[in-house]
Amino acid sequence: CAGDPFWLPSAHKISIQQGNLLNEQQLARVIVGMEREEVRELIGTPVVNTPFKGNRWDYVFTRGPAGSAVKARRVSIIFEDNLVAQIDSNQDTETGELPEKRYWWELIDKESTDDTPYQELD
Amino acid sequence: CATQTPTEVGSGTAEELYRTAKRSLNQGDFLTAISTFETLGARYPFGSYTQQAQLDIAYAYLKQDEFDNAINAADRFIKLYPRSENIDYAFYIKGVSHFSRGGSVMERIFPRDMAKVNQQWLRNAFTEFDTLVRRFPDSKYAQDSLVRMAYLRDEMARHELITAKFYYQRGAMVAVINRMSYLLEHFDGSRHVPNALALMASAYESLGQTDRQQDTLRVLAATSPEHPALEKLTKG
Amino acid sequence: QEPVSRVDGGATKPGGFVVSDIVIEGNERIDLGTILNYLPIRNRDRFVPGEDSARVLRALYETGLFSDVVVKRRGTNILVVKVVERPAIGSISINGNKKIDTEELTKSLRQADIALGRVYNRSILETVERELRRVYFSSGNYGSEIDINVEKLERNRVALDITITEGAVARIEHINIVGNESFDEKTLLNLLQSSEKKINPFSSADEYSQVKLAADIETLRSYYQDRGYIRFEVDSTQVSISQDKRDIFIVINIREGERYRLRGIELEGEVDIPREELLSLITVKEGDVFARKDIVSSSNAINDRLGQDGYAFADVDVLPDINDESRDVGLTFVISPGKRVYVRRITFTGQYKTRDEVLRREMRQLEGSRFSPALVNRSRIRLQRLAFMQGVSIRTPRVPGTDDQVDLEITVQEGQSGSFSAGLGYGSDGGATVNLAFQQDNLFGTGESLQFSFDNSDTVRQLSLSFQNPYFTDDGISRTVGAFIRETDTSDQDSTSRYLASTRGASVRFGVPLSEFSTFRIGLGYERTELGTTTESSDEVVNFLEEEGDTFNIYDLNLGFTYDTRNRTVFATDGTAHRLSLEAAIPGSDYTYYKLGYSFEFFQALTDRYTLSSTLRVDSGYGYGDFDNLPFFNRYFAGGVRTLRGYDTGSLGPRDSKDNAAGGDYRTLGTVEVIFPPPFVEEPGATRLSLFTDFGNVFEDTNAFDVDEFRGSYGVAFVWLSPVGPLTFSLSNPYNDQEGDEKQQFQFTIGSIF
Amino acid sequence: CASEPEPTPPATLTATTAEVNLLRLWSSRAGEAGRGRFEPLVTDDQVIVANRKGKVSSFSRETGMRRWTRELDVRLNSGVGGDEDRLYVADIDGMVHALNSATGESLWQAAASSEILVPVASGFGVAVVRSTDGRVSALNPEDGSERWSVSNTPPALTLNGYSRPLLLKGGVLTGLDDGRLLALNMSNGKLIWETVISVPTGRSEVERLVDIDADIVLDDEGIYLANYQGKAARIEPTRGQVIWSVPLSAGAGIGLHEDSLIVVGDNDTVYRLDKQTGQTIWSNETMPARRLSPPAFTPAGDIVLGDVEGYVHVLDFKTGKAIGRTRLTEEPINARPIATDDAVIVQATDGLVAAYRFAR
Repeated sequence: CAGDPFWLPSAHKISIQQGNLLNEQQLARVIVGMEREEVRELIGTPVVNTPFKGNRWDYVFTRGPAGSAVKARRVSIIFEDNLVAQIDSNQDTETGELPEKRYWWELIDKESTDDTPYQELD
Repeated sequence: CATQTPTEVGSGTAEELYRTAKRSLNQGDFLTAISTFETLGARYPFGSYTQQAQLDIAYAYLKQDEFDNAINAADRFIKLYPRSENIDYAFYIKGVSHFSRGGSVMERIFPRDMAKVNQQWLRNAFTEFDTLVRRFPDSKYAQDSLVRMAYLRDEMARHELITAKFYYQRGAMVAVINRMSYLLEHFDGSRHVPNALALMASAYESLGQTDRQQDTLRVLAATSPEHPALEKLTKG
Repeated sequence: QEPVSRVDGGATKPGGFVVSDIVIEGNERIDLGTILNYLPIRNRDRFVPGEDSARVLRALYETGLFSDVVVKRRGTNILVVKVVERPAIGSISINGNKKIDTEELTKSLRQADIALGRVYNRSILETVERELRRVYFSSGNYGSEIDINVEKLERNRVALDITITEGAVARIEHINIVGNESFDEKTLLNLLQSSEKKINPFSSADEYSQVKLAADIETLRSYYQDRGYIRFEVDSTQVSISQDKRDIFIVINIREGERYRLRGIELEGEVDIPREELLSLITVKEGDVFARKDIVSSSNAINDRLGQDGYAFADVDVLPDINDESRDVGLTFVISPGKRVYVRRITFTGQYKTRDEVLRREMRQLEGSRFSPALVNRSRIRLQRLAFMQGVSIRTPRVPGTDDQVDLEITVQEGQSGSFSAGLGYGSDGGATVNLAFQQDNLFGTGESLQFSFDNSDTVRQLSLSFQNPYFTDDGISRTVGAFIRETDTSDQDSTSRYLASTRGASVRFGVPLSEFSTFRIGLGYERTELGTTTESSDEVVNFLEEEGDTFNIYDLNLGFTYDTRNRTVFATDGTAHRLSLEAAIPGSDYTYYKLGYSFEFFQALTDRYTLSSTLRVDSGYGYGDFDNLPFFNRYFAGGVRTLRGYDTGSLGPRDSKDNAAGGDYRTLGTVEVIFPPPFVEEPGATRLSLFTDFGNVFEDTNAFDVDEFRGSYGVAFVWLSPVGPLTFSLSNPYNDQEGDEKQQFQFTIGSIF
Repeated sequence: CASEPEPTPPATLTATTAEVNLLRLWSSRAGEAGRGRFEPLVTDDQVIVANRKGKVSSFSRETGMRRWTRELDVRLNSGVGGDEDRLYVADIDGMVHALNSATGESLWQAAASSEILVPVASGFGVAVVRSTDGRVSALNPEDGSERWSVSNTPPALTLNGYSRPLLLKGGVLTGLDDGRLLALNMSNGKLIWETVISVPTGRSEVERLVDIDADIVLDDEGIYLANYQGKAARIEPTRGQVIWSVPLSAGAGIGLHEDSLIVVGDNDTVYRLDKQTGQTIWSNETMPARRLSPPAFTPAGDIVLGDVEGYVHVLDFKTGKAIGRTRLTEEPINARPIATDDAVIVQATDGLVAAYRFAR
């Protein structure tokens, strides 16, 4: 469906909050050499479930009205054989842009198979 | 649907009752068939005709689009006759009932978009067909069940993709990433994986995690090299 | 040859024998296949008498199908299993039961595994009697007698014939509370669910039940503990029955103890919400009388506050430190926030037609986001407000393997989303009506709604079509497009001024959500009206048409603002709704006027059955340019089932020269009503009764407004949202009507209200 | 809804051979008594009665003239207990009030642990109170202070009402609602012996009712009692052995006269049992559902009973036949008539008290 008609006042956008809310003291207590379980005890499980890199946990936090530029803060904890090896964060620089639309994604809705492959019940 | 009331059937041996019921079943008078089969069950609770009748009840309900009753009848058959040789047919009826639930007479004109309906039905149907194929690999319904399972798996994957797109439009990027890793984890090899990877890459990009984005795009390049989203992959 | 239990036969080598064939004898109903299924022995197995036969016996007895089993060996290696089947229950007949119907009794018997086809044995008799007696005792029939006789039927089946003499229901004759000093017996007795003999035969409050007595004791305990008596104790209760088993006597012995006050309040537990803010949530303070309910509400308030910050699994316990000499209590609120919790996945189930996205877009709680009970509750209300939604329930199971992630499982129950009604109706508004309406609020599950209706009554013939898409844009801007053709002929509408009009129009309207509760509306429309007069038309109408001509093209712009916090759009029980609207015929129209309207609706649940609701509506219209009031065919009217019940449709307000109601430019209307589901109805679902009072009137214009000109009525109304469409019946009695008002006590409409 | 089945109406009375006619000496009003056990207390010259609203009145035994009344505004459910020097009245909030037996002036008050439904048993220098929660306590008659108190937990469902403690030399007998008979030491409340009259059997709470509600009676040879849905029995007083017991379900109560035990069954059948053996000598089944009162005996030994329609019946001791009848009032008589050497005093639930003499 079309974007917002220009002459209408912009509709109220619900505020979107994503990811882990970490407070500074808890974060400060995570130090190199800690076990994975200890980290989970201290600052909880990362909400972002990354499929590939198992040895890195990303704690991402975003807040902002729906569909606008995403202000994301990130803290990543890199593990080597189950111990915390490195902690790096984007030093709270707020990065990220407006989510763009791609032409390929228009197909996502339409891709249902038209022919029903199964035969009707006898 | 058929509104005539089921006609009462007099006494008679198990076999006679079964035959009259079978006749009304074939004539499509499902209500009478069901009520005659049930009288047979009450009068001869443990005969072999009753066993077959229980299965026919399930089939009759299914043809009436009464999916819940069909499933209950099939369940009762599976519980009562665990070792009967046509138990695979019972699982098949359960699977097809879940599969076609929600479908209605409008189905021919407006085919249901299975990725947008109640996903619980798809999961239930998938489990029934899966049980059938695993326990009775050489049943004559196994082949059709496999075809239906592939179709269900594809629709369930597409449901994840559509929901991820819903969250992407609203800027909930973590939700997008989680939905797409769920798809990659559960529906590996489905034809929707490339689009899932592309969407995930855009989500990472919006979150400012370019390293994750590049990792994802590299995986996408490996699986479908011409995907349009690859133009964002910085070479080298 | 070692002794073989129940296995007799020839010499056996110590190792038993290999079974070549199994023969079953004595089975009548149970067929061979089923018995073979249960046997733990197959052909070509080695059968060792002694423990193998014991295994066979146990397997067969466990099925409960056989009263006797004998295992024999025939020849060298044929195993013979001789069985005697237990009879099956062929028929169950229950008679003599009046209070509880047979179907209910059969259901509880089936729960005790007694039903047609089940195996019958002696213990069944006892189970039946115990089960039926339990049902009757739980409803107070202590004097009931149950006797069962068993007859043999052919093919080894039995018939159970159960006769019940229900006897009288034991009613509570007297409740005596012993040991109450601070509160008199009467106030305490009123708190209890069980009460002494009632004259009203329907009430079951005077029927004794242990569950009710236990609940009553808890009520007494909390009544006392809410008024300072922390040491309150119920020593014992005695229940006795009269010899004729008709009267029950209850004695409750209590020890009040002393009245305690609060000593000090402390807060413990490490949480990153400022202490002062939490302390401010505690409503009790030092010196107050100890009141359990205030303490509980304070701890709930803290719990909710923690929930808002995502601590969904926080809990707050209150530790009292009681000092009996000084008779005071120190309280410590111990807060354990538990982990901050996040939502991983949200799934919908239970829907038959609605698409997943139509439900998901109403959610305020998102995936991958902090769990907020407030947002989840707001989402439930938004889902509930969907016209086609009947019930919504939300579960939050933990995600296995984590202690700070949950999923949201939302089960929805769709209601009657569409109706295709074709009917002959009689509405007191327009006399006999033919109504053909097709309405679908959830078109193919997309949440869009389509209304098409053709109405033909003796005053109005109308064909209208409208289509609404609530989510024209992702963020919920709605668009409604509609068109209609209407022929009006008020000639035999006895109370309003006479004219003929045929109008054609179309409109488009947008609704823009400005915040969670407020929406801005803007719409454009075009109407073309052709007018005519009849012999009855009043002079005002006749010379109006001479001056202005008889066709009017009107382009109208309408703007609106609504602030709506009701928890449901239909049968709301909580919340308010304000609506401000402006409808203006913009310059270039043949008749330039504008109408301002304000309406206020208020709902408040008095109890879980009764809801108080009041509405206030003020409409005022003005002409502009070279007109100074509203066109006669577009004025406000009052009276009739939609505006002011008890008066004939549109019959109030200023009169025209033919002494018919001409309508006016200014109208104020109000209603106050108490809405409740009809009594004696199990699932009121889509029906409501209401006691109402309507008041208001229509005036020539604002300065003709005069409160003592108000008309009022009171009465009872019944609303039923039937599959055919909403039916409203109202019986009302006007109270300050003047002569000349046409009263209409009984009014109703069949078909949709729009 | 289903209409309640009506209670079975009292049996109509058959004509009797009026061998005995009852002459009413006097009758007077004591105020509405209601359902409770309002037995009159008869001393050598006074008849003392109480009513529901706490009004205690004393009438002269000969003339029925009112001597004094005292208004205690408490709710009573039982009659006056007492002996020569003190009267006791117990209310349903568990307060025991002691009054001076000559003037009715109140002496002291003491609180029991729960509602009291039977008169206080006094004698041998102690006042024994039995309350609904199964507790038996002994009070000092001087000031009401508690000497000892024993608690028993009644079963989940009991028959309304319970038996009145019976005092005998050195011991207190009390019948419990679970079918046990206790003998307690008078001075310290210790258990002397305990006998199980009948064990609760059956599946439902109603079938398991075995309350000992009827008053216990004794003579120098033994103790006699009968319980509901249980037995009539004779018990040896020193060690509580059951000498004989016959299956029988007791209704209002029992009485002892010469060599026999008169028992009113729960179906209003009157039995005469031989007190040595328990054999049934005769039984009178002519008055079912008339809710007969516990029996008393005329000077001549005939049996006197009240009933639900306010009739006073006289049965012949030898044959059990009804030999006399008169009607005192329309309201039920459920309290035991009290026999004196020359008359019998009856109190009805509407508070009417009357004295009768019997002329053969």
